[in-house]
Amino acid sequence: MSYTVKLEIFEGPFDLLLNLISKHKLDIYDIPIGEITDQYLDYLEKIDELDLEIASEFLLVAATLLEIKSAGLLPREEKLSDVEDLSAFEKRELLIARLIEYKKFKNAGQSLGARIESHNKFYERNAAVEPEFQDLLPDFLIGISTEDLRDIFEKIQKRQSLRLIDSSHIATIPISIESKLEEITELLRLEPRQSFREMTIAATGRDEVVATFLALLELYKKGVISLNQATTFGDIEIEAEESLDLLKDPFI
Amino acid sequence: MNELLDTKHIIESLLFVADEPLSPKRLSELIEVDVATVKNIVETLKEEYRALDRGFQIRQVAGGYRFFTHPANAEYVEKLILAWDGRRLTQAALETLSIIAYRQPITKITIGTIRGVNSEGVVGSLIDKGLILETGREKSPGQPMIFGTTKLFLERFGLNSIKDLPPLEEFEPDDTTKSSIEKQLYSEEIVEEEDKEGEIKDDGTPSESDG
Amino acid sequence: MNELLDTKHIIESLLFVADEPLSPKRLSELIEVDVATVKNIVETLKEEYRALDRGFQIRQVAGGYRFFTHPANAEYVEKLILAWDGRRLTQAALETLSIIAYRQPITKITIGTIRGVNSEGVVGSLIDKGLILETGREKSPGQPMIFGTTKLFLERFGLNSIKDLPPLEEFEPDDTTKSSIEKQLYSEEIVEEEDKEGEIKDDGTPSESDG
Repeated sequence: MSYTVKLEIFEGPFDLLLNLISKHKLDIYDIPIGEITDQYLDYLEKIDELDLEIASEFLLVAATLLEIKSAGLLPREEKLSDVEDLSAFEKRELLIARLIEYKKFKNAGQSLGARIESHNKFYERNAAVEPEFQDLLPDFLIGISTEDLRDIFEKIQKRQSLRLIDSSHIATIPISIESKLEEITELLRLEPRQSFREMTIAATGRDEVVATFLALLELYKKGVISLNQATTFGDIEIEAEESLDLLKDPFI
Repeated sequence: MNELLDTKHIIESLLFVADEPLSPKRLSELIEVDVATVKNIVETLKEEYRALDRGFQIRQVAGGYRFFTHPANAEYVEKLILAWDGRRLTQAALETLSIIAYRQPITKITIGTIRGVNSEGVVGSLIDKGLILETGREKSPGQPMIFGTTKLFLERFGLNSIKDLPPLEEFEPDDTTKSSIEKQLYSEEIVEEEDKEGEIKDDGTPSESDG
Repeated sequence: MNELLDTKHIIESLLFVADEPLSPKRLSELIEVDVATVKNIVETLKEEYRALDRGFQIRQVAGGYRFFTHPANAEYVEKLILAWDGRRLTQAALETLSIIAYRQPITKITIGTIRGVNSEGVVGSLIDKGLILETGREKSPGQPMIFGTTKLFLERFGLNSIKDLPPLEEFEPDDTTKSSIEKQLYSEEIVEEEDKEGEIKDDGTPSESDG
């Protein structure tokens, strides 16, 4: 499998700051969003097939950049606390200390990554119990009704669903992803094959396109649609799986 | 000769992790050697385990070769299995079964994605219990196997068809979830509105904020 | 002597059939021999597999012994079984995981403060992957949930216990990085200084041009 996820995907402000500091040697008060975007598009182009996870992280990065640029450097929660009383100099000192602390964990994360990489080659034996011993296993169907099965399934869905794409950095999408999800689910029931361009042709603006995209990612994650993109930056084909029908307006 | 040794090494690994019996043909496809060689190698392995008196053996069953524990130790194996964490097993099995019931036909990979853990072993044991079966292959790269529930599953739950499963209820997120969604989506508006509220408050007018 | 051989035989069977790491203590209870003997026998088994170049090995993870396939054959094993989806951990996930591993028990807010970003999503996906779990609530206002790593985390990362992680101090950024961080955050001053340097250059002083 050629998953070359060797990209330096960063997610948050500290990571971003460090990256800018180490790679671009830029004044962080003057982040060139265009340049960073170009760089990311380059990365994306190098990937054989568009990896949705990377694409969505890219959205986060782009949004984060805008946020930093507009909102200043310190994380929002801090503004409410005593940080406000600090002088500009002290704020910087604090920021430096936190960046160094963060860098330590980032390094540790890389070492964890290397560790799992080397451990990945070991596969544990995970086979089912031999037929002779099957009867010893507890009969998990005792006392289980179809309603129980449904409840279990709904619980798993719920567990999954609040991994809704973390949109904390795309603070003001006036269109809610939930309503988009509903709308798309309905559309796909009427017409199970659609293209992303068709779907967004009437979009009122970029934010609606983004919301549509995020909603599709969510449906994809739930396994109720399949996505296919023949060429990089080509149109995305969306196809509803049969399981879509089993979802009864699941997002309201 | 060295190559044969390598092949033996690989076949041993494959049989060792496999969830279901592997046919000589399947093994030959996986490692690209001919079926006769595969058969020879497996015989060699069988003989080695016998000679060295290992605690496991390879036997040929319907469908191919499979590893088994040595029958002499059955008593201890039973003791171990009886002490397994029943809740863990039950939960994994029920989760997997409910996903297959509501999402069939479905691949192992999708089951794994939905559950968030590798579900290989559980799928195998549901097959052994006759509750699910392989229903075909997906028309996608790699053509992964797809699974669905069996007639036995319907009988066991007294269903005429899979359509008789209770419909999924409307997804109603709990309060934490809701407020987290709202926060994520409307954080900035809320801040603005709070400011407004502050002004209105002086008049004693209660303000209703709509998102 | 014969008895020892039998015990070895049984331990091999038990490790073979187990679906989780078995601790020396657990094994000793199951077969009623002392822990030291268990440990010796497992070492013997490990050595035998190594000497005979078997396609599997025993490794000690999460406080117990478990069978794994030989890493040399990973490529073939992957053709057969589904890889655990957690093998694809993003940088963000690894970094969050390391914060939790070293600082557990820890709240989401603390994680977010260290990372400088809301980490709700990453924490959720690590829970889904079974690598971390809610271990309780902090005794502070609001009683936020606290998180720690799971046994699966140890298994997946091949650690016997959390103490096996290298000390965090090892990851202290080097001086170059530190000074680069400081320099950049004082960039305005630096710019001024560079201007001065530019003037000095006329005197024949070599100047390092801006990066």
